[in-house]
Amino acid sequence: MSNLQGIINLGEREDYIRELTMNRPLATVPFAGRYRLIDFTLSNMVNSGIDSISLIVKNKFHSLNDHIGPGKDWDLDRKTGGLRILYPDMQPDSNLISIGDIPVVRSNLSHFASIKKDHILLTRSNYIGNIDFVPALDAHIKEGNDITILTRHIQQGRVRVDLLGMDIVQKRNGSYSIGRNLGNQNNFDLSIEMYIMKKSVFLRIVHETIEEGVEAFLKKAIIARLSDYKVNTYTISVDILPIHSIQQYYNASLTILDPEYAQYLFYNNGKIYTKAKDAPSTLYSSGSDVNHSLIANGCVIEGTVENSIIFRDVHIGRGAVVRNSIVFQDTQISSRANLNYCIVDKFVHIGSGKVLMGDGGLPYVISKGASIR
Amino acid sequence: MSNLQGIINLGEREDYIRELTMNRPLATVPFAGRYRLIDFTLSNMVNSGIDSISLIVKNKFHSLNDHIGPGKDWDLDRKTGGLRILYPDMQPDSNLISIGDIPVVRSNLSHFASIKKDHILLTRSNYIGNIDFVPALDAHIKEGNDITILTRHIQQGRVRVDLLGMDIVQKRNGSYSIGRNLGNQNNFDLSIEMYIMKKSVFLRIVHETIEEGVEAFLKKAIIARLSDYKVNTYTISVDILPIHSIQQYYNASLTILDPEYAQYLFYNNGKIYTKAKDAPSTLYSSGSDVNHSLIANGCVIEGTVENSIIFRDVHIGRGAVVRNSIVFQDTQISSRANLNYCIVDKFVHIGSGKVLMGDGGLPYVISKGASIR
Amino acid sequence: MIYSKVVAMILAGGQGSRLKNLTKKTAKPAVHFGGKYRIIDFTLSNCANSGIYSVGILTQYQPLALNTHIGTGVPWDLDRRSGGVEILPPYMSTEGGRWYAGTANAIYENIDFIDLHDPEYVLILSGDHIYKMDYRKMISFHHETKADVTVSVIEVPWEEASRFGILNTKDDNVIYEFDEKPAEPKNNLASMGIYVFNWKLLRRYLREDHKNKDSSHDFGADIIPTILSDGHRMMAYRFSGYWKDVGTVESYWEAHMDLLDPNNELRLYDEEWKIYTKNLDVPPHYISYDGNVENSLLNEGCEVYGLVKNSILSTSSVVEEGAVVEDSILLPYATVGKGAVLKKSIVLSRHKVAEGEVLGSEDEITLVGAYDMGIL
Amino acid sequence: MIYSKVVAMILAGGQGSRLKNLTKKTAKPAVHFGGKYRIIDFTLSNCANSGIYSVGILTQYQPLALNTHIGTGVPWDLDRRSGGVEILPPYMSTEGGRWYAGTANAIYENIDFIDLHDPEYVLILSGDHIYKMDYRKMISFHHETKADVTVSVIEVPWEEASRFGILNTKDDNVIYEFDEKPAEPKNNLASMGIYVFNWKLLRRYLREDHKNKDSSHDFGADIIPTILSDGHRMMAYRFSGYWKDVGTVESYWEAHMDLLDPNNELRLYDEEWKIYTKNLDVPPHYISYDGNVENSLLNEGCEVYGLVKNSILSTSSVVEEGAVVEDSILLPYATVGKGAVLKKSIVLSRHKVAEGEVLGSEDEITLVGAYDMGIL
Repeated sequence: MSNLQGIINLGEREDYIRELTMNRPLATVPFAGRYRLIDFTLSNMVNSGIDSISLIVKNKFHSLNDHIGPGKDWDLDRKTGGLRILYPDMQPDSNLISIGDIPVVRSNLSHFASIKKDHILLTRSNYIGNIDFVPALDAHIKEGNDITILTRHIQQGRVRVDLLGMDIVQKRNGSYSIGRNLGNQNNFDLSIEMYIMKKSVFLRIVHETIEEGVEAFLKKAIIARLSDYKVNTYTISVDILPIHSIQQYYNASLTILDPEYAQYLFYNNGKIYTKAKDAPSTLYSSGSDVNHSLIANGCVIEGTVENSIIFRDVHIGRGAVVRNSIVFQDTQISSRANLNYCIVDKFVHIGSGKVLMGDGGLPYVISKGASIR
Repeated sequence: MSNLQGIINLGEREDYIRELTMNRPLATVPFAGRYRLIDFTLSNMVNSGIDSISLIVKNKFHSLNDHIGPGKDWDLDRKTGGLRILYPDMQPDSNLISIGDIPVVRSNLSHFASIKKDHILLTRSNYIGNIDFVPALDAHIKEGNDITILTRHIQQGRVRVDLLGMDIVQKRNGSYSIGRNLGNQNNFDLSIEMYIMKKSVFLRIVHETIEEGVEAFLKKAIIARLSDYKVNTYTISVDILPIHSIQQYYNASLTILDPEYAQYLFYNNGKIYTKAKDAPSTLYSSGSDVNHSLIANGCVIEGTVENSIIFRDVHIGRGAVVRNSIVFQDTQISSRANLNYCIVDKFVHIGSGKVLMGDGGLPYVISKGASIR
Repeated sequence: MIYSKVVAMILAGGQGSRLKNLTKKTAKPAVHFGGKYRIIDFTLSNCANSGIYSVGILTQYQPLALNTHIGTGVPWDLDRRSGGVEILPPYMSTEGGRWYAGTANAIYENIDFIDLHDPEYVLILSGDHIYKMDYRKMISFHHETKADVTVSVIEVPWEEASRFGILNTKDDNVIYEFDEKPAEPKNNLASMGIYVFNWKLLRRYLREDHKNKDSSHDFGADIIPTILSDGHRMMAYRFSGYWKDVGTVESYWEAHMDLLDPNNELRLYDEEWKIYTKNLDVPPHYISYDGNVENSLLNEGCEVYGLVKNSILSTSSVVEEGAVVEDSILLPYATVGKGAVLKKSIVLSRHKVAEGEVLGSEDEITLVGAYDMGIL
Repeated sequence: MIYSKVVAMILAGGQGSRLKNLTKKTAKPAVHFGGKYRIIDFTLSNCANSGIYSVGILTQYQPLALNTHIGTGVPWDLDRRSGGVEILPPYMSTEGGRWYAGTANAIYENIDFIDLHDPEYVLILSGDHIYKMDYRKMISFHHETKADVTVSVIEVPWEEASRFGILNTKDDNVIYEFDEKPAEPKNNLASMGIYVFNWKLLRRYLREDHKNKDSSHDFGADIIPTILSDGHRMMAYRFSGYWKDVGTVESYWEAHMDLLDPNNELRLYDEEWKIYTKNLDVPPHYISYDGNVENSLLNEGCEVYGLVKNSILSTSSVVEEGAVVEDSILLPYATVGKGAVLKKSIVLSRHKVAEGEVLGSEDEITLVGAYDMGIL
């Protein structure tokens, strides 16, 4: 019975990771051997006691519906509260879908007005971590904030190429602003695009935005109005992995091969829930050789795997070698195939003896259903 | 484990009952004191052993999502099968919603292709009955039909004004056709817009329609191709109430005041399931006077009710008179108000002493949330 | 977040034999109540509305109707991945099988279950009272007063106090004495049989009580007095509002008649504190041309062709033409045949009163029907 | 539609004491199996995959792990509004409490439950066998051969036949005789303890058997011979495929070793007949730089820093640096400390093998750990 309503906004622009999001929203991009990106945000919310969550969606509903179903895996199949997916409205007399997520918000205004909690937590689905939102809410209430921006403090940020272009929070003349990281600062507060707001403030911003009709995106609407409200930041102390590009996706994936990091990510403030797939345990044959890798259930491993992540129901044939790669579910790596620095999507067939070499700086993405024989 | 996949198509034109469908699809129009129209089709399917149902929707999702939720009330919150809602796809690069239900079908082709059953039952939501589909499927299989059209046989149809304009099935030169009832025939077979088809035939028709690009509606696509397939009719022997107009809606509502008809409609082949509302029993005060009426739970009845249907959580004040009317949930009829031949939508307030008189041929519809003081 | 540290244990194993044929084939908490509910719905709904989602129900006597009623817990939103509602019957271990020997023993035998949830507090509830209560307030009170045990109490009329377990308190609601049915009560605060315990403390006392061969293993008779005499801090939490133990046929009937008062304290129509129950999927009720209903409560599925006065008609009960039902309760699917006349009677579920039969009198409550399986 | 007329009753009340510490604190059907499952998952998944959605589970001995595992039945899609899975422990009636006195008695005490579903057939199953079976085929066979009772049988090697209950049949699979552990078997068709009964017939025989004071109230020993001697039509349904009673520590270990054969008959990887179990929400397993795994089965959540050979590692078990695990089974959350060496051992759940400890031998199977609560 948390006093916080979760709102996960999937209506933001997502085209910077296009290879993996052709047929799925960023939210359902597979991650960490058996999860989808959204599992982390959803589970963090559930583990923080949030029992009512709204999901703003704009398109590509099918993959999301498939993954979430009635919401049982997150215990969100509830009579009251639980998970509510907010679709854009399509009136028969209006055949235009407007740009941005604001139109979706507009067509669900009655839902937002009916929220019973006093505060909302607005997030996206592409910041991976194991976060307890309770202390942030406590601070938000204690400080009497209208808006609390959740941040990560970054030191020696000038060398972090991967954080270029991301949102940073700055305080000038007593008021906060959010802008782009252009790499000029060494120490800064990264916005993780999570905001705790009074419900009344959220509703007011939404109403103003719709009435004024200037902004198309919720995030911009909030940023534009920061100076109107009592704003503060709350620094999240645990590690967060942003997923904004293929490069970030690849690096984040390999980060979880560190057992200590995995211990944090999968257990810190509660488990990460995902759709049950009911695959049996993974069978290793006598000739297999696996090192420093995360392997999901349902696989048969006959070859060599190194510094890689293997999703469910993958078959790695005798003599095959998979290094520094990520292989999604239901893929077949035939005998003597050799992969290095690859991201292999679902239902791919790699024929015997095939050699595919990407680069650590630009992993080779093999798209869903491809057959390389 | 029926071998029949249910497909309920809510993408058909529904503008002929506009007063009640401004903010809701026809499928969620309230009916019979505690139900929505779609409850009957859904329950008939479930009671016929159908465990996998696809719902084609085009717009006005919110009311439907609200009503169905995770599907628990119909036991359709399943890991495999269960209820699957098919939304139109909105690619960011295409901002036009086309006319008709075929675009929704197109954007869900992979779902239809993945159906595991051999036959499909295609229906709409606005034919009310308590139908066992098992004998129809048995006949369909036994006769080896590609398409079986479910019909009601009508005698003395020339006097039935309410059936004008509806679909009738005719056989000429050995092949079936479906056309409009213009009132010229006395005996005819009414199509109840329910078809059992081989899945393969359904998929072929859908593919052809999309490739040819002529038809916008599934129904027309099927009718146009009847001569290509082995078609037969199956006559449903139980009563069916079509809801195509306010007049039909009003008449069908009053029909269920007949206890014999109610016994058939609510129990014949299994119960009718709907969303649980958890209202307590209805309290009748000493001065109340109720005759020939159906009253849902959660009401307080202090006045007179006659030949009417009262939905949940309605208050009928002292001295108020409600005759020949249908009152939707959460409405207040204040003391000494007098209503005759009215359909009162949800959350309406009728002030003390107000008099509202419609006509049996054209009931007076008072729209949702209206306040008449 | 303190409510997630609470496990509620509902005692629902008793027969309630003073309810006679109502409980011959079903446990008391599963007895129908108020046209629509079963008695346990009140306690279960209180848990759900209080945000307590880990609930154990201790059963022993004829549990089939109760099990079927509760199912997976959907009506109370208690069908949860972790926690939710769990039925806890007696079981066998390597030392053999043991029936629950008392209320405290029933909890003792389920220490492992409670430990699974690792709670801070355990809320002990009874499954056979009619009331609405926000347990959050009681737990907050327990937390804020730094109590070891909190007992919920209700003021009863002084002249009735000697029928109850009375808690004698100091000015600050600290309990210093427990008087079971005192001849000369010093106080009129009766225990409602609702307790909040710090789990670590209770676990210790349950283990000690289990070893004590002289104990009857009852909360009121053994655990509470022992904890009190050991000097632990025990607080009285004052509850006010409707509360009724429907333990006898008379009190069961009276509690029904209470519902006919539109201003009754139970306030079933309150949207903010709904009482949930299993949905039986029956249509609205129907009153015919000749049917007549006065000052009565009717549930879904009923059909009235006769006269109903000052009565409660439960789900799908039927009053046929010319029949008269007065000051009575019809349980689900009961039928009163043509021309039959009932006065101050309770007709058990699925029973059919024959045409023309005349039953009941002003003087006492008449139970009609052999016994109630209670399964719908 | 004949499968909707079937109720399956799974006998899950036994301790299985020959499994020693594995079943000291939990019933045999709840014992972990195959890295990921519990034994009862096979029977439950068979029901779900066969489209049988009304399932009663008869429990008696230490049911907490079983109850927690089954929950509302979500993993098997058996969380249903009507039907679904229901746990049926012993209970008290007005005549007092009775523990289940035998397999037939357990069903007798739940006649009311079965009657609720009004089935044509009742399928009696055992909760402690490892196999995959489409019960639809057996029920169709029963239906088509117009049998009163059908018993599922499996061919066993002739030399082992005297260890089983053997069914002697005529050419057309009609059973004419039941031989319990015959010294000189006439046949090698062993009963698998799986029966289809016409419910009306079984109900009658259960009632008669209950009155018979000489009966042990067992299906194999009493009900089947009586029905047979009364001349009812009893058919043998021949099953072929993997089937194993994991009743002893040896057979339990052997069944695990069977899983290491990629072509084993159980075919766990078959997508068309999945075995479902409770999802424990742990990440994929991790093998470190120095970890080494040969011919082994690893489940989610495991971490391997040492050497694993011909072994099964259940959920979240850990093999630390330098440890060697050979021909062994680690149950969930078991840990093998640094440098420890295990040979042909079964480590109970949550047990930690100390650093450097050397356990087990070629000659016999070693059980490591005090007892298994089995709750995860």
